[in-house]
Amino acid sequence: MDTKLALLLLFAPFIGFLINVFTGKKLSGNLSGIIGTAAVAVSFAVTLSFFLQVSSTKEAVMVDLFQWMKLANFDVHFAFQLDQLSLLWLMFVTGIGTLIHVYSISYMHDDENIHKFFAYLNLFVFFMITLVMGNNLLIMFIGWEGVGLCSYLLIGFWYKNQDYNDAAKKAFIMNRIGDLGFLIGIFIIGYLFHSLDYTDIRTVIETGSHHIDPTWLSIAALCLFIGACGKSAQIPLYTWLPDAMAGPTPVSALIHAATMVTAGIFMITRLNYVFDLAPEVQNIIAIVGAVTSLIAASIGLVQNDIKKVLAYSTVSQLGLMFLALGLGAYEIAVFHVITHAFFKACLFLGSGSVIHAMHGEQDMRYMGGLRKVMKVTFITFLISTLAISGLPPFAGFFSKDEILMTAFHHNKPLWVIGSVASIMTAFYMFRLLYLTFYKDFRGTEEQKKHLHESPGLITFPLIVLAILAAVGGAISLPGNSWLNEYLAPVITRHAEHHHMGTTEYMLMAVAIVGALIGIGLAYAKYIKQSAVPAQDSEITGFAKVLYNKFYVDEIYTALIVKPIYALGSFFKNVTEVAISGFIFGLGKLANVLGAEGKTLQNGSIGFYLFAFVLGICSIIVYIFLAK
Amino acid sequence: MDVLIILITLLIGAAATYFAGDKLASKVATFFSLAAFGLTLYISYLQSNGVEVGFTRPWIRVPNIQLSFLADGLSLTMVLLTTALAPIIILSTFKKVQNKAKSFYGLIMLMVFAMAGTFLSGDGLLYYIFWELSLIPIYFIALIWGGGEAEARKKDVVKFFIYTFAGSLFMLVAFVYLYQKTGSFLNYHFLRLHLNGTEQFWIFFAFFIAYAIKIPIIPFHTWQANVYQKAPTAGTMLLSGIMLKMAIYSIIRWQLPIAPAPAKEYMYPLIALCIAGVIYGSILALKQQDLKKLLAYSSLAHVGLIAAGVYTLTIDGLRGAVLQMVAHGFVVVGLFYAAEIIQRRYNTTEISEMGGIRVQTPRFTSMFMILVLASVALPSTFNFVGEFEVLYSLAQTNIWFAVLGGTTIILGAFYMLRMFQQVMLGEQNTKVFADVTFGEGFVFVLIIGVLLFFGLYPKPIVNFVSPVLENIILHINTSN
Amino acid sequence: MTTLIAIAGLGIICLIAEIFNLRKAIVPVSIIGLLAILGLNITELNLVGSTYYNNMIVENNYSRIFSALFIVLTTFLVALSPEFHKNHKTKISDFVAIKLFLLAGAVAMVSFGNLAMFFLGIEILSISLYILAASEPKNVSSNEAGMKYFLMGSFASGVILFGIALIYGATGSFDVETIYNTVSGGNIPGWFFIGIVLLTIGLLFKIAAVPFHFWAPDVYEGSPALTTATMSTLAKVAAMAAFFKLMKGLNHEVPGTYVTIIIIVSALSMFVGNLMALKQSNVKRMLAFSGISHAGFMLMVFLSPPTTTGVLFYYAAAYGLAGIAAFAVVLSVCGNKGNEEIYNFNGLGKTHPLMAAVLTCSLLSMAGIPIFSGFFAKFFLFGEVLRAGQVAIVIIAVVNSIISVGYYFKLILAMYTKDSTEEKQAVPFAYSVVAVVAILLNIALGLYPDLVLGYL
Amino acid sequence: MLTTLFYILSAITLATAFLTILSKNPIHSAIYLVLCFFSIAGHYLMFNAQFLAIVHIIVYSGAIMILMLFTIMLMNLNKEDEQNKSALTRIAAVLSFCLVAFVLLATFVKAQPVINEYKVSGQDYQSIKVLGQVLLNEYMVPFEFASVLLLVSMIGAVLLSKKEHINS
Amino acid sequence: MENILQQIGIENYIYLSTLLFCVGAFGVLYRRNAIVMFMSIEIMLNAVNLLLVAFSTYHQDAAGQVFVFFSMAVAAAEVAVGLAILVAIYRNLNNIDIDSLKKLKG
Repeated sequence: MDTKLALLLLFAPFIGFLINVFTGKKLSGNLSGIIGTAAVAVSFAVTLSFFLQVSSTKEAVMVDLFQWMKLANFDVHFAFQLDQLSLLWLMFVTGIGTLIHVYSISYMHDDENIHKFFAYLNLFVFFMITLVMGNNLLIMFIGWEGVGLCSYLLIGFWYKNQDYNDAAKKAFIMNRIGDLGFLIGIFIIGYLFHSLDYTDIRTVIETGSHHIDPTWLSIAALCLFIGACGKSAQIPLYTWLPDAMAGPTPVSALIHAATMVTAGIFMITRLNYVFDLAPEVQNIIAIVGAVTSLIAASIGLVQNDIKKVLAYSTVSQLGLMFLALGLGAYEIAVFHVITHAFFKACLFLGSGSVIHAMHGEQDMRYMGGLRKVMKVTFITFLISTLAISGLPPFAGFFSKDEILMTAFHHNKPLWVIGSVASIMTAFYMFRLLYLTFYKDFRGTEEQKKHLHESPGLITFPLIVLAILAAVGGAISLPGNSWLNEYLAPVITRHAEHHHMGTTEYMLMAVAIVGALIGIGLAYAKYIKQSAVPAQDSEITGFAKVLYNKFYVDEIYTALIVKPIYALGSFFKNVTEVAISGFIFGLGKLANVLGAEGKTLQNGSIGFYLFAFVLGICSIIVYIFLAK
Repeated sequence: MDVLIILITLLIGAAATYFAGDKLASKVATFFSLAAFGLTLYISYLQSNGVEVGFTRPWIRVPNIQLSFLADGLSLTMVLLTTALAPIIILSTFKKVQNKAKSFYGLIMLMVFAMAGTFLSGDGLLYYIFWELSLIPIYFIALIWGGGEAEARKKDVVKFFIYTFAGSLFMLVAFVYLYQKTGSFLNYHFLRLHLNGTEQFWIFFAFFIAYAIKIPIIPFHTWQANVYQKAPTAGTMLLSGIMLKMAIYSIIRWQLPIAPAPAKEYMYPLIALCIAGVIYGSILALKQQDLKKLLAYSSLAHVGLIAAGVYTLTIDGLRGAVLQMVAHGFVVVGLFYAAEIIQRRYNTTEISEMGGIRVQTPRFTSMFMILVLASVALPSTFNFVGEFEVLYSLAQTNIWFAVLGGTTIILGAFYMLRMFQQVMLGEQNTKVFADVTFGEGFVFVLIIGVLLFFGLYPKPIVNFVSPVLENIILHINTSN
Repeated sequence: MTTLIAIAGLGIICLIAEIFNLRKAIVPVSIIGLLAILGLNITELNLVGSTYYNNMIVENNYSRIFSALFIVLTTFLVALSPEFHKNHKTKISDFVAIKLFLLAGAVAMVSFGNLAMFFLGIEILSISLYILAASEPKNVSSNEAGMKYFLMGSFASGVILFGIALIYGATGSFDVETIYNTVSGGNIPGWFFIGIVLLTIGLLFKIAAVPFHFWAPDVYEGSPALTTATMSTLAKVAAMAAFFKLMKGLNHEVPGTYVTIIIIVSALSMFVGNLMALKQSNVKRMLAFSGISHAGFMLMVFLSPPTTTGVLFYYAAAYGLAGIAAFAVVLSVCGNKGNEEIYNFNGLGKTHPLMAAVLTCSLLSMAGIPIFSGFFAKFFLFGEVLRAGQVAIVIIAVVNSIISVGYYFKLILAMYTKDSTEEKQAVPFAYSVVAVVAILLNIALGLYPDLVLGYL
Repeated sequence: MLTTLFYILSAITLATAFLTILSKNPIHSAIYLVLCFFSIAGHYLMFNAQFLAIVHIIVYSGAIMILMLFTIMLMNLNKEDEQNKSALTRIAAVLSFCLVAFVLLATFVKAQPVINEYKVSGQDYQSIKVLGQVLLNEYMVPFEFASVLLLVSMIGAVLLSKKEHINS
Repeated sequence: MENILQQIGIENYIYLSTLLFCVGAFGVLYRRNAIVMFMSIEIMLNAVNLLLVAFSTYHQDAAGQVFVFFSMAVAAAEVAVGLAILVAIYRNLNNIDIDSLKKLKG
């Protein structure tokens, strides 16, 4: 029964995908949307039942289908594992997934390829479920690459625009760089543990049944982390995520905010026992996370594209999660993943609603004053903004605060970085809010005429998500964490529970004050001074560097892409020519010799006889006289 | 019933195709290739149930040459690949008007026959004969039905022929030498031979030249791109889908077991060379403006990886290589077919003249996309299974090999997606592109079906080939 | 012995038939007679070797099987004659008779037991060829070819004769067996080996090995095509067989320097033949150079004489049959064009697919591509030479095989990729029959080498 | 005495041979060649091979040389041509003559066996009778075979010089 | 009866023959007149004949002399054919200079 249900959970979206792919053309847009939504909703329902089951039994559900790959030291099976961690993930993947599907029915209503959109979206959910449900690293890898593929397909959904296609390609390739790291990590794990199953790996580590070389283990952890960097957009592989905003907004919400990008965190949490054995790598993770968080936040300060701001904010938040992971606080990272999923999805969908209203305009410089027309959107957006800014009692406050608290206990500089990033977050989020919803409308008259609140299918998910963003913190209140308890079986070393003492309350206060400072600054600038961000050409100084994202893309192009092309040209024009020139030069040489030899064959009997005699002489000399 | 029947079917098929006349040729060829495929399946089934399906009979007394046909999992797998691809390749030519059709299809069948023979031969000389025999049909196919400027094509095709012929002659010398030692050409007699280091080195070297040219491994690859570009697509499919697998199969079957010592001694340089080919081919693929040439270089990169896997001398490497061979065979045929379909409509293979096709052809796009993804080894496609095992074996040898070889998954994605973008995406092309017909789509569906099925369930093939490969590895490891 | 007598008799019958105005019967009778002789010859295979007339003629499997090959080749050549000489009907009896006598000479060259027989045999062969080369008196090329061949051939005959004289001087006998025994007994004057070397040089000339090859391209080109066919198949093969028999019979203790010379000559022949052939535009001339390179290949048999008898025969048969097939096509294509330039073959694949296929097969056989017997020939050869430990020459041979593909394929390319400039002409029946039968025999040999290898 | 005779005869042989070659007029060459043949016949006589000497004279001087002379006359060649012979040819010819003569002589000198006593069988081995017996018994087959040779050359000569009658 | 070679020595005959042979070869190389070249070849053959006779005496054996007959037959046959070819050439070219026969080359 479990097996069938698990398969239903897994394949429901896939069936939706198939239906939409093969019959989508004939279906009306709404119908394909409904099918797609229903498929995910089924998954959600099944997930819910499993969730309840596992919550009570505390026994993971294991499903083993058949042998997939066979290697010298171990086999890899198609097998699934529904334990606390995966179910938790599935809950919000399918849950938020359903909401976003609902949202999309309306949002994508006018697109001619809506059935494709739902097909891809369903496929994405399918792969995401695979990623989460697998009981070994390779199944995870299927999902891992599969969601990357869907991401590619959805970013490039409007394929007529080659810029979007470029963005899609970039996302895929950058992900693949990470995937290579992941793959290498898998190799080493397989080599070390003779298995890729999570349970086997855990057993080996816990029982110490055979010796594991710590150096190799660290390398494996590092490689896995590189994989996570790619998927979760951490330095140095984060640049694809902002570009990925080329895709339709629901995609950004689902894939590039709530679910796919958290796969890296899922993977590290999944293998927490491995990472625990590699403290150096944990340090690296923490530092990378913190720095990413800061850098992304700083870039986010000056972006004008509403989705770009959210994208950088996502990167920044992911950085915070990695910070938590690096500190060994897996539960906290997961906690932040969940809260982030709520509020960031809400933010994205809200921005989608705005864009919808603005007829595709994404630049905040041409918005403003939407508060009046789009009430629901505004309120939900506000709640989410407050949540992300870390103001109590919204969800973001608890998770972010826990991360910073842990950082404070372990590593003060990281805490400073994280805090600064949080302040920046508060600033730019409110900048976003103010620029979009406050003051007067700055767009064209034409746009103004058409401004409207989005229909119910769009606002409904916003409301649900806003509620979740508001109360989601409840799952892990300081000192009394349901989440920590729930996750206990899958995490071997638990984050120490901070005794809520003076220091802790101090820190909370500092965090709140920091957030308020950020909000205050934004208020001062955009409400009081009514400042509107400058046009692109007028941006100068450090702001320009920030606006241009520290020129990272340009640097990558110059350092990696260009040299590869140059190398390609070199290979094409020099080495290829040289090699073929050499080899076929031999043929030419033969031809030249043949042509030259013709002069020797001059037709004169005298010469022929002369050669004859010389031949006789040389043979006789060689045989008889040369001793 | 033994394996001979497959060969006989194919040979009769070749003759029947030729004599059926221009109109019926393609149908007769399809029929016989399907029959051969069916027979191969049946024989593989028998073999896996322990029925002896090999065939050995004396042929020439002096020198002692046997008509010996092996039928273990490895060779039958390769024959399955061959006979499965044959009807697909033939089907792929259906819509195109061929002049001299009977010769065209006859030659294709002859080539399939020769390649199947190469995979089945258990006698060195027989193997060599089939090996060379397979060269002649493709020579004519490329020469007569090829595209591009006639003089240039002629030049490239002749170069190709001479080049590969040159390589295989060295292999012949090695065989002759081995024969002098054993008095027989039978594979298992060779394996019992105790050769000293120098002998092994030279034999290994002679084999290597032959295989390195055929596979091709850099720097022996210069014939490849031009021939792939200029041969008719069916010919390119035969070349890239099956023929270069002959060389890799031969490494596993002949080179490594006969001369294991140099393989062990020079493992690192060999793998390094193969992997250099991966990177080199990938980077060159980025710079190609011709679709078929791009696919040729991508093929160079992929087979480099396969060869690297073989030279790791691990069971994972060999198994991965075999799986990857089959997978690559299908995917490359599919990709070249896609190129052919575009060529039929746009009459060009220049990438710059394409673009904006997707708007017009949703079905073709999807199928092409899946093939592209398979070629970049997306998990759940067959290619991933092979590539994973190969890279895993490389990682066991040296982690850096895996890292460098693994760049194929990045670079591969890079050039394939770039190609896909330039060919298919963008604003609608001014030229009309009719979506694939049922027949064309059918070919794609077959290929994609195979790729996905074995991508998820490679077990039948794995179980089929593993015992053979394990034996070979055992032989390599136990011989000194 | 009967073979020789019968062949000479057949030649005379031809001449007599002309006298009695039975010209139409000449060719059929000759062919039937030749086939009968062939049958006789084959039935005698595997009989115990015997000698006749004071050891003048020694019959054993070697002589029988080579005679059989010569007869087969001659049959083809005779069959080609009437069509080729259709404008010289009056001379047909002469041509056929000369070919038959030539065959008698060739048979004598492989079944001699005495150097006198050998010498006479080789002279009959040579003189017949001088005549055939010059057999178009009005054609300056033919004159030139005849003259060149005659002058150089006589010169070479002088050298051979000098060698024979020295051998006689050293051993006191012309009888091969006696010589062999005397030499085995040791203590013979140094003249003997000088004689052997001069004899070798003379025969190297006959098989057109470098540096004694210069005549071959010119003569092949200038001679009437059928004569070229005779020279490049029958004459070359016969000279090679005689050479091998002589060396095996006389020279049983080969000094290292002699072997070196053979290796050098062999390598040079291969290189010169193949490289020069690359740039030829005349098919006959190209085949002449190809013949030079094949002489180089065949010379390799001397590196391991005790075991290579069968190999030599196999090689000779493969080469001869492929050559006949190729020339039959050349004749059919260039028969009335007055030249044999490659462009005449343009588009042959379209106009005469059968002829083109035959020529392709024969060229592939010469290039040494399986399943044609040319491949096995090379293969057996390499095997034996490798066994003798001569790796270097095998490598050279391999390199040369590669080069040779270049020019063989030039012709194939012309046939299949270029368009014919002239309209289609019917192929004479005799030509197509000979071409097809020859190439089928070639392939049969390839598929079943035991057919002939078993006798040696 | 015999030695002196040998040297004289040898000198004549070589000298006339040289003159044959160096004479510019073919007629002169032919005459010197006849002289050369006579001197060789003289050598044969010294060996007591009278039959051979006579046959030699008959065949060479009587048949071959006459044939050649006829040809010369027929073609009216009794004049000095060959004006276009280059110096290079001459030098090459002279050099190769010296070379080949030197090489061969050196080889023979090197290969010279030490012979103190020449064999004397005491039997008659070169009278007409003995030669006839040998020729027609032991060498019967080559003797017959030589007839084939002569037949071929006869046919050849006819073939090459006969005029064709197309309609016959 | 004493062997004549006792006085003169076989080696002297060899040297003589060799020299004569070389002179013949020289003639072939030196002259361009075909008839004279034929004569030179005759000289070469005669040198060998002389050698054969000398060896015949050396071995006290008739075979050498018998062989000379064959050699003569060959010489006669060759000359007959050679002259026939020569005549044909003369008819076409009106001269018998070998250097005019250079059409076939390359």
